[in-house]
Amino acid sequence: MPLLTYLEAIRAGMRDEMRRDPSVMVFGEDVGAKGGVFGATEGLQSEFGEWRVLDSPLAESCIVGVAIGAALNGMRPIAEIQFQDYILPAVNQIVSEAAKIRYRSNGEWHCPLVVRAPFGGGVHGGLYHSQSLEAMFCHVPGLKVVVPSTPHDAKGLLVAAVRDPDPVLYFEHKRAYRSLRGEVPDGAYTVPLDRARVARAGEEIALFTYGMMVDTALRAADLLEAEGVSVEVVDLRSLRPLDREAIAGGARRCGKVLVAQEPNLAVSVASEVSAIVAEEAFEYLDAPVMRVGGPEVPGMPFAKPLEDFYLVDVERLAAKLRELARY
Amino acid sequence: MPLLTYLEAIRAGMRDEMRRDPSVMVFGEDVGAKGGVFGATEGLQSEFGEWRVLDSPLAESCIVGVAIGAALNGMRPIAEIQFQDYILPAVNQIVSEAAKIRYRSNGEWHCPLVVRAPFGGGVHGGLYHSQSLEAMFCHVPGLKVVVPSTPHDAKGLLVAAVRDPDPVLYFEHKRAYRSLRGEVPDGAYTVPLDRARVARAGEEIALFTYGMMVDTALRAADLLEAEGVSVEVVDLRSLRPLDREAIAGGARRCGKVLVAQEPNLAVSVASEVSAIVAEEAFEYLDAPVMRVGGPEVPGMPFAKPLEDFYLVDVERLAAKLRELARY
Amino acid sequence: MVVANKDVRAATGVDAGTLRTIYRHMLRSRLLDERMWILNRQGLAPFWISGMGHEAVQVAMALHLRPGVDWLAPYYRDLSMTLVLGITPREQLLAALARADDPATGGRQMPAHFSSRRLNIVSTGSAVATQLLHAAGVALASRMRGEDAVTVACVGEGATSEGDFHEAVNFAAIHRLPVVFLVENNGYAISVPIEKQMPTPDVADRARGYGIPGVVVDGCDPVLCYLRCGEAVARARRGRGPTIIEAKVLRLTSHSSDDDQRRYRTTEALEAERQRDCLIAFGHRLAGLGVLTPSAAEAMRVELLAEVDQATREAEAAPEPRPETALLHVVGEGAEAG
Amino acid sequence: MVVANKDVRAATGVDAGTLRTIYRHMLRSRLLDERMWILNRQGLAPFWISGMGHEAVQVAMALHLRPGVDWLAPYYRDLSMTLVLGITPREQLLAALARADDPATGGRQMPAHFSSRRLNIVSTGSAVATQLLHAAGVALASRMRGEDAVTVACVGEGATSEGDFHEAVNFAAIHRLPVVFLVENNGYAISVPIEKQMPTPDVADRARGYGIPGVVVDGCDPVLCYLRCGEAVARARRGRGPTIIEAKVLRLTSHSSDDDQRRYRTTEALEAERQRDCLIAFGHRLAGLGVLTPSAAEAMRVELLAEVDQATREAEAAPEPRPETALLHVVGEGAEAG
Ligand SMILES: Cc1ncc(C[n+]2csc(CCOP(=O)(O)OP(=O)(O)O)c2C)c(N)n1
Ligand SMILES: Cc1ncc(C[n+]2csc(CCOP(=O)(O)OP(=O)(O)O)c2C)c(N)n1
Ligand SMILES: [Mg+2]
Ligand SMILES: [Mg+2]
Repeated sequence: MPLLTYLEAIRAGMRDEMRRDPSVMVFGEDVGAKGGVFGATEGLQSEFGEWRVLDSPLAESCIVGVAIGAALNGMRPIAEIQFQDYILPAVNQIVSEAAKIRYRSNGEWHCPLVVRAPFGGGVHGGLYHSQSLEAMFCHVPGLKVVVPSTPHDAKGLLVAAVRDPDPVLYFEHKRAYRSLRGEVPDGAYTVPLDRARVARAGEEIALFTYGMMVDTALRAADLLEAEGVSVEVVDLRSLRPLDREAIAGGARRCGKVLVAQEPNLAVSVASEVSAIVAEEAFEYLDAPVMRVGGPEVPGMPFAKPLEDFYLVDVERLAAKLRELARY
Repeated sequence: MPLLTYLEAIRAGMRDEMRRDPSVMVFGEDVGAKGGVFGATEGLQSEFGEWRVLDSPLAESCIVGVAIGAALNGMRPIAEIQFQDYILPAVNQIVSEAAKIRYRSNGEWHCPLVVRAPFGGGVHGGLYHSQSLEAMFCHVPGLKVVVPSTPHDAKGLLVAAVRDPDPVLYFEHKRAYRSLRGEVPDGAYTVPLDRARVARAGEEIALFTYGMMVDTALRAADLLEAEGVSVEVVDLRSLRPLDREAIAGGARRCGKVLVAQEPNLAVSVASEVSAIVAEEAFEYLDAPVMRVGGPEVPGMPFAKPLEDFYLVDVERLAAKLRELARY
Repeated sequence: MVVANKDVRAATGVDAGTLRTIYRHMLRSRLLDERMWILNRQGLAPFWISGMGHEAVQVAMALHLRPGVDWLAPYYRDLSMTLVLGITPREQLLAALARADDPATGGRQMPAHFSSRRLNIVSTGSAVATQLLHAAGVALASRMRGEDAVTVACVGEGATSEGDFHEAVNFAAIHRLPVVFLVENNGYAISVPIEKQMPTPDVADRARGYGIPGVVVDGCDPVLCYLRCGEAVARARRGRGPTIIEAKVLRLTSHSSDDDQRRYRTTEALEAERQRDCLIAFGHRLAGLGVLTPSAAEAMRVELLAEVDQATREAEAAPEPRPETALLHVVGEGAEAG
Repeated sequence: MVVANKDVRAATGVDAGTLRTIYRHMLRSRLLDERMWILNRQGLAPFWISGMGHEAVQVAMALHLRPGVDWLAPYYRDLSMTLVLGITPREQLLAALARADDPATGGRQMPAHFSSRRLNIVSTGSAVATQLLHAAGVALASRMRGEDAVTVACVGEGATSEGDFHEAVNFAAIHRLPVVFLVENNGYAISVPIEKQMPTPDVADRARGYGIPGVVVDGCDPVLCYLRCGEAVARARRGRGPTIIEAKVLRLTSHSSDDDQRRYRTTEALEAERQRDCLIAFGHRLAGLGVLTPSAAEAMRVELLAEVDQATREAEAAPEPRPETALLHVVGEGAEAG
């Protein structure tokens, strides 16, 4: 099996689906000649032409709104938002329109649309190139939200998203693009859009997380193992819907739960995981469900000392695990 | 003390602040001659003139963006969004701009802005005139989010919001406008923007909620009292920041917790309350934290049987309380 | 009095049969619209939002479209347009009464949220102006597949203040997509008059900034509407790109059944609008042209009213949605079964 | 060679002193901009986004504003404009190096996110086009208080595709607010050329749709820019409402330090732009007019470079923000103390 970076795996997923299905198209800012600001769509325009890999105007509501229209008329658009931060002008099209079209038409219409967007920080991107805004969308019925944390899942979730009959928000951690490399099968395969993944088995603490924090979590679990504490790392992967069974199962088995994420905690994915654990595993808990995430500040600052302060690193995560282990 | 409706209390708060401070202005669709589609701004234009009570174009990003600019130049705008559903085109201005101006300028600029919007259902408004979208904003640092559930708080929170130096989202339940009436002091007073309120004292179950669900909760608590179960009803009132101490206190005292809200539960205010209880009151809990809210569907449908099915009514709430009491 | 068709065509540019067809569609829509108000006032339909005063341009536009081949992204005033395309009065009434069999939304949306997959009428929500971008996307797909379908998107003048209007026109113009943007300018957005909505009287002026034609037409003149709409549709079909057509129409009713326009418009202004009612004026004109005698018009009314009556009875008798069906159709497949 | 000022004025419409001032500001900006690139290439500044090729119109516009009285809602290319208004090279460098004393953002934002309360330069984020609405709101407040302040809002041609552009121009035009919208059209939005961004070559064409003047000016001609900007500012100040000024400028660098424009632009096109560099051309022109001799220009360069050198040293020596200060300034008062 070829070794691909996370970025290459995303690109391979798009390319394979575009070869398979002529209704799949890519639409977004700079996706054409430039191949996207991160290179995700590199080479696609020369293979599939200017229409199927179409540079949009600089207007995100346009990107998503036009993609919705195309989806209603037989296409399967992959809309690229250049940075997840810039998805906000498209929130009305996503939440009022894409998410509700099937429901409001009593099932007559549906909207097969993928919105890809790079999120996350630690890349010296400052307030507006580092955000993790997925929580806002994870509340919204009618949407699916996925975040791959390995090259394998990056391709498999992308293919599944393209084939899904409904809108899927596919968020890619920009720090993963070139830093993660792994085995990616040739050809088409899908990863289900509603299943978590045990990234590392363990027994004493179940650590639920997603995105680049999975990588941090695995390192922290290594540290803890050396100290004699067995940590299970669950990559949530699908943030809406969350995999209730995997969450309940991990919590029940381990009895102690830590939820970790990059952005601030209030009304977030971590909140929901904690609430699910409370509902599903109360009798099994040996300690309070703990959460760790970014501080409650409006964004990740640019200056390195500030950015470092914002991010949950291996040490902070390990410290929290130790606190839980000691409980 | 005069008895006012919730709507009258909101209007009184705006009028008093406009009389006190010439920099306070109202800006939104139909706020002028019509006095707003619900009548909240009735009479204000004739008292304060066309500039200070200004009909905006039909454009929500314009409403909030212009209000931000005016706030930066010495005004204290109250922006009205006609229905909370229609705040979505303004999300970029709210989240990328208003919420971040103080932080990104290292405290040099700040943005004293109130965004008022009617939310909630049970008014036969269908998918787009019934939503409760507050969760999306409760995640966002830099914002404050409040929801009054009595005429008294409606005025006091509004005055506090207008005087606050930072952006405050002030969400009004449209079913409360004419159905709630209560004592409202003349003259200026403020209700703090970060404190919950015990709406009814109780001992066995702490029920946390907000908006019109407070009313439902009080009725359900009456039912339970008749059955010998003592329920404390806490009106969260301030949804960002949540009042951690009040939540921890109620949970510790009662040992059983129910969180109720009108919209669906995933990644919502109820999730965060549950997570806070887990963090602050684990040792005190006698039962799992339970949540009750709307179903995971994209909106509240129009047809009465469907709308009724969506809404959590007194009976459903009471049933959940009984389940918790029995635990 | 029988007049030769060629004389009618010479006088109006349109043949007599088409004129009668236009009148008939306008009348049918008006009668159904009036019925909706009655049902609302009777407490049977909790909400209505009317197309009265907008009929002429809607009928004129719709007659140039091929139902199920061309596309429509409508807004809530497009009762006439959707009737012409093939949504039946019975279906419209099922929606107004929020019945289970409402084919547009299954009673999930407020009335006048038109939708028909069969007729290529795109599902609409309530947030204004979003449909303009959908129309551009629909047209993009037609264009990519080399089809000759035309997409019409409708919007009120107030909603053109939304950013989506600009983004849609810009995108459609860049790629010369086969879209016609129909602005139904009735001078008001709820209570906000056009002077507070935009700096110039004509939305169509904006077209020049996008290098496309912008056409203003008297929306009370069905003949002119028919001609101008035909040109715009033909232009789009020929691959020449989008047009903005702005019809100056009347809002003969309050914004909706929840509004009372006497609060913000003078009695005189309202009376003056009523005098210009496009349906009445067109009736007189057709009588004068000898195309439709008053008695033929009356017979038409009786026949159409019978259709509306029958549809009303059927809709009233139809069942409401079952409560638990509120859980259906959130996402496809698996979830649908659940 | 000394030329009479009145001859210069006759030839250019502007007096010699102003011409020299413009040149000096352009040169100062260019030297600082070049320094930023050097710091970036040295690995000292992780990011830079340049104003090279945009200097002429920015300087021309800024010279018509009263710092601290008039207002500016800039965008990231407005290095020259903010320098003229009074942000010092040292302050710009503190921002580029993300130092604690960066007065715009305290090192919190990427470089070129200008802000100064003292100078009425509104804090900007990175999401494009939002500042246009802020400018309209700032101007609304000035207008409501009856002040004669003018607000200038700047934007790239790509960002005019955003809905906020339309909403801002519409609102400002409705109320004839004292705003000047300056579109700095360099033909590209990152890699997307204007043909894929909009259907016509001139953003200024859109002005007519809002009933306001739209002026296209050669952004390589500082003299024309100075005259046209002056007219627009004066018009706004007289209460006659907004203007769109579109300057055709050059993007002499890649979009930013993260981009490489050779991937999407030909060598010939890039070379042709370089030949039209507004700074070099203006230097030749002033020499030809006898307003600034090459040796005087060289002396100016030496002096300004010394300023930039000194500022660089100071900025490099300045401390970085302390980590825990990341928690400050989320909301006012209480929280600030915490
Ligand atoms: C995004 C959004 N904002 C506000 C509303 C509330 N609203 C419904 S119709 C309307 C006025 C529309 O006016 P116009 O576009 O002129 O159409 P008309 O009703 O006059 O035909 C408003 C403000 C809405 N539906 N959507
Ligand atoms: C809302 C938003 N979407 C996307 C971006 C990413 N982005 C930054 S600059 C830019 C291109 C801007 O082009 P233009 O407006 O022409 O200005 P120029 O850089 O050419 O001066 C893009 C797409 C952004 N900053 N904000
Ligand atoms: Mg209108
Ligand atoms: Mg540009």
